[in-house]
Amino acid sequence: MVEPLLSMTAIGKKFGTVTALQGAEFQLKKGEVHAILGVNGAGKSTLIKILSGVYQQDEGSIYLDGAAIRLDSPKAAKQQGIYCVYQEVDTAIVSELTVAENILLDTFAEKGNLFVSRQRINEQARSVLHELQADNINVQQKAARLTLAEKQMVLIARALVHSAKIIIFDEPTAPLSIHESEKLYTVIAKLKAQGVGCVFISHRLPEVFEISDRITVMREGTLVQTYDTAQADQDGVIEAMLGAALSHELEPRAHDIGAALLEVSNLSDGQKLKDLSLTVAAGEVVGIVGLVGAGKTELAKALFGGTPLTSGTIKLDGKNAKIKHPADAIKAGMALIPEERRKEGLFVQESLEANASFPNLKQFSKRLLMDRKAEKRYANEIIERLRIKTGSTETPLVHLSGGNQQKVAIGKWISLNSALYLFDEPTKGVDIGAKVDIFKLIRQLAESGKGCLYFSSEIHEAIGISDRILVMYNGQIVKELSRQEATQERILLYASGGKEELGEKQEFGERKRDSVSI
Amino acid sequence: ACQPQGDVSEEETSSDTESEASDHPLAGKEIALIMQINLGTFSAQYIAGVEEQVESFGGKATVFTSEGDLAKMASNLDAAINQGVDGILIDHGTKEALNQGVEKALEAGIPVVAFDTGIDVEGVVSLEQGDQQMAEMTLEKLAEDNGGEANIVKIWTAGFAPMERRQVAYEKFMTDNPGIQEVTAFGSATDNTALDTQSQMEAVLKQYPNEGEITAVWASWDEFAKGAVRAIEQAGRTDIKVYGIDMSDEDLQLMQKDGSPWLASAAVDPADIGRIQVRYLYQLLNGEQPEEKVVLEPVFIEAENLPEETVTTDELSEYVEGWGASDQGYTDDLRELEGQ
Amino acid sequence: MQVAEKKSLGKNKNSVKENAIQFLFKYGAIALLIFIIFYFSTISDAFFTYGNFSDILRSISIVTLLALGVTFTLVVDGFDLSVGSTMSLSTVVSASLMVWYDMPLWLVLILPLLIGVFVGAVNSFLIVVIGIPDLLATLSMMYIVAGLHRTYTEGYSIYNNMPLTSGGTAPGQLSEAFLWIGQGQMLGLPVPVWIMLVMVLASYVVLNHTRWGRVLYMTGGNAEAATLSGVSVKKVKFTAYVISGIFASMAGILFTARVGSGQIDAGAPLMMEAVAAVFVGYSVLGAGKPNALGTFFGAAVIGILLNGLTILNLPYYAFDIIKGGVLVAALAVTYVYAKKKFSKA
Amino acid sequence: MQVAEKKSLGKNKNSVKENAIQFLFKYGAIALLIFIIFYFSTISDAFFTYGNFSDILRSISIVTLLALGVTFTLVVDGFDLSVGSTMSLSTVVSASLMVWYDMPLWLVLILPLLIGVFVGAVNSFLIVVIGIPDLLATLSMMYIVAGLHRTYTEGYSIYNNMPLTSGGTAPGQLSEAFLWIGQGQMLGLPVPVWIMLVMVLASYVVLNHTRWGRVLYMTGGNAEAATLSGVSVKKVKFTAYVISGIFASMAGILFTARVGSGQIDAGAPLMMEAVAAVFVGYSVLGAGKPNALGTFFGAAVIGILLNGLTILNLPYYAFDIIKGGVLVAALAVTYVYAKKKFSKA
Ligand SMILES: Nc1ncnc2c1ncn2[C@@H]1O[C@H](COP(=O)(O)OP(=O)(O)OP(=O)(O)O)[C@@H](O)[C@H]1O
Ligand SMILES: Nc1ncnc2c1ncn2[C@@H]1O[C@H](COP(=O)(O)OP(=O)(O)OP(=O)(O)O)[C@@H](O)[C@H]1O
Ligand SMILES: [Mg+2]
Ligand SMILES: [Mg+2]
Repeated sequence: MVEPLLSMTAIGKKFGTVTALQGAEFQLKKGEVHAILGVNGAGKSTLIKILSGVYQQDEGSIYLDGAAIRLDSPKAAKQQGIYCVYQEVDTAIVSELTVAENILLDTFAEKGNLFVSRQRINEQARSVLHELQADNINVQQKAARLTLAEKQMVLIARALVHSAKIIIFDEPTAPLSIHESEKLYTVIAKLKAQGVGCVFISHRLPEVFEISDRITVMREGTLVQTYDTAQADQDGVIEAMLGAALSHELEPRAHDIGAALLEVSNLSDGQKLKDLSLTVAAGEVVGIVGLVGAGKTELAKALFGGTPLTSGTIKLDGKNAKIKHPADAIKAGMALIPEERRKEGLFVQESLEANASFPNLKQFSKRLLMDRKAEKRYANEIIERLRIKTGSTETPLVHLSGGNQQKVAIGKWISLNSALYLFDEPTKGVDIGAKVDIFKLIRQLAESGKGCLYFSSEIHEAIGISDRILVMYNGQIVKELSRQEATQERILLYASGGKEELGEKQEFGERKRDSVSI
Repeated sequence: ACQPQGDVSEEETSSDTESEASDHPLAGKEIALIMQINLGTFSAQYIAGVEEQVESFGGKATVFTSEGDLAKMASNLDAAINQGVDGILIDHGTKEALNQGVEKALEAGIPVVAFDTGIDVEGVVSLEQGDQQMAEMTLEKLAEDNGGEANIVKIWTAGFAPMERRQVAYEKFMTDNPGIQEVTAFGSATDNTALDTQSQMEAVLKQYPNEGEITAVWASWDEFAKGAVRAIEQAGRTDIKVYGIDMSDEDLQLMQKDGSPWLASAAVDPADIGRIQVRYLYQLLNGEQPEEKVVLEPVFIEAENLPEETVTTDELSEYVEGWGASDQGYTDDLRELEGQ
Repeated sequence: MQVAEKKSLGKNKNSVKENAIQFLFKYGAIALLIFIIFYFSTISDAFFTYGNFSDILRSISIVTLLALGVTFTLVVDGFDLSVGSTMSLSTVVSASLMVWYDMPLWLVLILPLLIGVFVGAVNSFLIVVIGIPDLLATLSMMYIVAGLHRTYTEGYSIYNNMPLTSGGTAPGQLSEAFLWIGQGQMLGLPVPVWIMLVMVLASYVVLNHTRWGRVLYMTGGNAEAATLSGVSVKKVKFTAYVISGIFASMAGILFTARVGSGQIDAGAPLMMEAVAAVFVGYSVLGAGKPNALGTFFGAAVIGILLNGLTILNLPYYAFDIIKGGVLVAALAVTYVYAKKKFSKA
Repeated sequence: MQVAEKKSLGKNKNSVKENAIQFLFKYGAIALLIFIIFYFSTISDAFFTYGNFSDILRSISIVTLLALGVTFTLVVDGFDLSVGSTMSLSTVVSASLMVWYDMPLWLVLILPLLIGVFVGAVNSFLIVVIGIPDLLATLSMMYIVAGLHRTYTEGYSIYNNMPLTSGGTAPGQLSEAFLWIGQGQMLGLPVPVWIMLVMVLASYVVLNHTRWGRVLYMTGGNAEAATLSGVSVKKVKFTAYVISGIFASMAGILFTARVGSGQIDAGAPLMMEAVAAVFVGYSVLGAGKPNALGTFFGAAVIGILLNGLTILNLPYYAFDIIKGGVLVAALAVTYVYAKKKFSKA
């Protein structure tokens, strides 16, 4: 057997109390494209961050060309010839610098010529972008002005500047259209021919099967299995990724659906959202599904008054609702559990009590003075009801695990007894157990006659929880499917622009985003 | 704190060692000096004068400065009283801010001597420089040098009692001497008075670029004079002369420079002010009843009387009569105490 | 408040060290204060007396009012550098209303407060509507207001029956009733001390025990989350800056009454001191954030320290070193603790 | 520089308005400057002369050096409030080395610079190692260094042959060669102007045309991305604060040479002015970020404005209003533009 180019063995990594990796294994051969698959939070990014020197493993070793190496900084990894295109686009882009500067960012940190010639870096940047067939990007503009896809191309270009031994791509295609993705595939093929080892992470199975030589599946921080792509079958891989089948865990709905609660017609925000109409009835869970960047979050925020609308009407309980600010939405009986809970939903430095009472402070104060006892009582109530794991109601939320934080983000709205709940990716970064709790809670709310809108890119989860599914694509609702009609394949089809029946929609191809989170 | 040891002769230092063991009733007094502003060399020399005299009386002086903040000054006065000091010296400040504290001090039996303060509480000895006299001296010299005809720039600011006394003399002088014209007037006491005056003076010079448009500058305070002198020197204008009030050691160096535009100043030696103020305080401590209003005799200093080699204010008495040699405020008891 | 802490998880090997830091953070500032008081008491009999403490309190009353304003802006994650200038403006305006225009007392008290409201409103306009970062906006306002107050008085300080530039003397005087605010005594304590205590208490109650206070803190903690919870962040910021302006004006009025004249530039040197007081206050009782009691406490620590140091006969020019040192120590404790807390998450 | 701009996408209905803002942002500051110069020239013949401009340049040279230091810290997303104190310290140290200790010129120039390095190092220790936010750390250092410099001189300013507290007079004098630095002329321009121009140019080249400059901007723009690219953010911040300390020291030396004595507290009033210059400089040529040329330009605008206003015989007390007004205008343009840009992205 040939000595692998890279070999990672028994890698373990903990963040505080969270175990991200435990006994993870990974091997990479020269000139091979090796894909890593796994559900959100499986530990893929953590593994490759260890490989690129961002984190240091707690246990395990890394061998490059047979020799054990220690990667204690991104710089060290680069010196070994390991380059990485990171998943979080915005952590790696310096928006105040130009595109050319961003592409050559790594070279500035290295030793070398003191003076930087603007002309030369522009030249260099242009030639790399040319390799990526992305000549349309002006290298002299500031990176802040790029679209997400263009930023991603810049980051890919950054990795190509150097003669690397290993290049890691962490979900590079998530923000790219098919067309752009294909350009990337050619580049990867070229790299492969040059003997570079490529690590490729993606949630889009077809492309993984198309370009990879081997596939490693990870689950809960460990290696499940490594397949030769040629021999692997898609179903088997999916099964390995998901572990227990999730979609069967929820009982079918047993209660009746009431009258229309929310009626939205012809809503646009002048940017992403175009002419959306939808209804939600009391007791109904409506799933809104679309790929990353389809505009789900924008829709949720727009309904909730977070971003201004340019046209359209929102009716609640048959009455026209004027929603200019989230305060209006709350008054009208809405609640939003936002996507980025730490940034938008919670006050992580504050106690559970303070978080839980916040949307409804009037209920927890006598005249003006806060009623601490009432707050505590309520905090304990939601701890019990949502099975939140915490030491005390006064613990700042930073000490809670992600799933429990998410439960607080939901629980804080319960005291308001809102009529309509908007859940934006409520299961993101949440472990399986908590996920089931959250689903049950949504069901409970529906049973008690509340309307729920469930925004998600996790298609199978949406199928599981929703009574009806609306598929979003590029800021529009392109298809409505009943629970019976909804299958993963059909939704995916519409969500990615609906190739067959709706071929004419192809003209939107440029801004299309086709990744699927599983 | 890092100053080097100067080349001091032996006899001079020996005086403080003597006073330590003294058991004179006036020895070992704690004296508080409450200052409003502590700016420039003038203040530093004044403090040095106070400290020197207090030490020679065998006491200890504590300086409270207030960064120009009257409220802080009033608090400092309170703090000094609370600390039970034996005597209080006040430098500048306003009567509105300080009267209350001074009354409290007198109630507590602590004598108070004020300098340029305007406190009107019975029992307090108030020192002031002969402000009107200083203004007159310099203005008259200005008129004399220019034969009664001159275009002058006045640098002055309101809000300080001594400044306002100088202004009174200025106004009287201007009406008496119609040949003297005020071209322009400016002035502001800032955190960095000398430098700010310098830039403003530079602009004024721009405005009046021709010889004869400005004959002289009358600066009502030495911090102003410093700025004006530097501006004139920098602009290379030899036609403009400066007449100032107050004189610190630093000013003296400026005045002695070759071709310095600064011709004359009227002043009381800042160290002398400190010393005299202390003496009156000790008179009070000694149970004597000195007059309540003391006017310090100003000295007139002309550049032409200064020697070639640079001298400091310490040596100035050799060249300028009355400088640094004031024995105002001495009594026999005090001389005796000093001799201990 | 945020004093309740989760029991240490016991998993940490260096939990002793951790506990020590915890303790230092919560009680360090108080222990420091007690130590300072004790130390100065042994040095001088004059220090630990009722009179001296009431004087210390009076001496910090103006800074404390300013600092309370800064506290409010820091609570909403802002920063008001213009408080010093606003105080200066209010000082000269209140004096001039009496000296120049002979106005009745109630107007003399109300008008400067309205000016404070106005400055706060302009600040929040620049910050909220134009989008200039707090620090830069209030820095600009610091200049503008300072210039305005000097222009208003043409560079003069204002005192009883002052000569006017237009000739003649000013008609009015600072009234006795007005001076009582700054110089009077009530129930054994100086009036400024009462005013300060009432304001500290009011701020404490508002910030820690009312709905409003909750909204202010939450907005400061995470403006985006507050918005999505139905808070109008703009209004909240507006309120905080207006409160800050009002406190600065109160400090100005108090200053005039205390010194009996309208001094120019009275507030400028106090601004940094107020900021320092607020930051020292962060670490009181482990709050780790701006809080009214901490601010009062911070001002008191600095006041006591300066009082004690003069007693010690330390040269005046060394005071700033000590002030800076206390500030660094308080900040270091706060932020070392914050790092610990964060890395535990 | 960042002048290259993508063609407007043309999709915007209000692109005229947008273009106007774009234009205002890029050339507004320059247009303003030209307008000011033109206006003053019509008012006074003395204004638009070689002599006056060389004087203006000289008068801004010290502030510009300070401001360049602040620029470097702002580039790495920090903020140095201690530059004023550091300058004061360097002022008195350089004077004292000559006056008290009669040291040779090279030591007189080197030692203050080392002090600047040291202050910068302490600043970055507090910020990088202890984790105190930049503003608060440098605020504390501002106090400490100010106290140190006063303690060092015991409150005296330092001048030729000054009497010493220990008796006797100081042995030394400021040497002619030293004074030449602040007062001399060279090739038709004052020496301080040459120093300033060289430093501005050097800073410009370093920041805009070298690898280091990219690393500095990169760190300030996105510290995480810089780390991922192999930059040691701690070292970079350290460097920036040390550079800031060095510039502050240079300003101090220049100040001593300019006024011919070591004035106490010389730097305090200049700090805010330096900060103002940097912020005005943000908007020059549409940089939208701290930059060396902009800083110079900002100092020049303020200097020209003040010069012109004095010539206009406007009262000095109104200057601050104008300074604040210019600052607000520059900031408003920058941030309104930033908002536009952001909402487009
Ligand atoms: N810096 C961190 N601090 C704490 N926990 C972290 C950190 N980074 C990752 N984790 C946790 O480690 C686990 C693995 O995360 P990782 O980002 O590796 O997942 P992933 O497989 O890349 O998921 P995705 O498909 O969403 O990108 C998750 O539970 C995550 O919450
Ligand atoms: N990971 C990302 N980083 C930066 N910008 C993003 C990212 N994902 C989406 N966007 C931006 O947000 C816009 C709309 O995305 P939005 O969040 O509304 O979509 P979504 O359907 O909710 O996607 P998601 O699955 O991420 O929640 C996109 O056009 C894109 O510019
Ligand atoms: Mg990942
Ligand atoms: Mg989303």
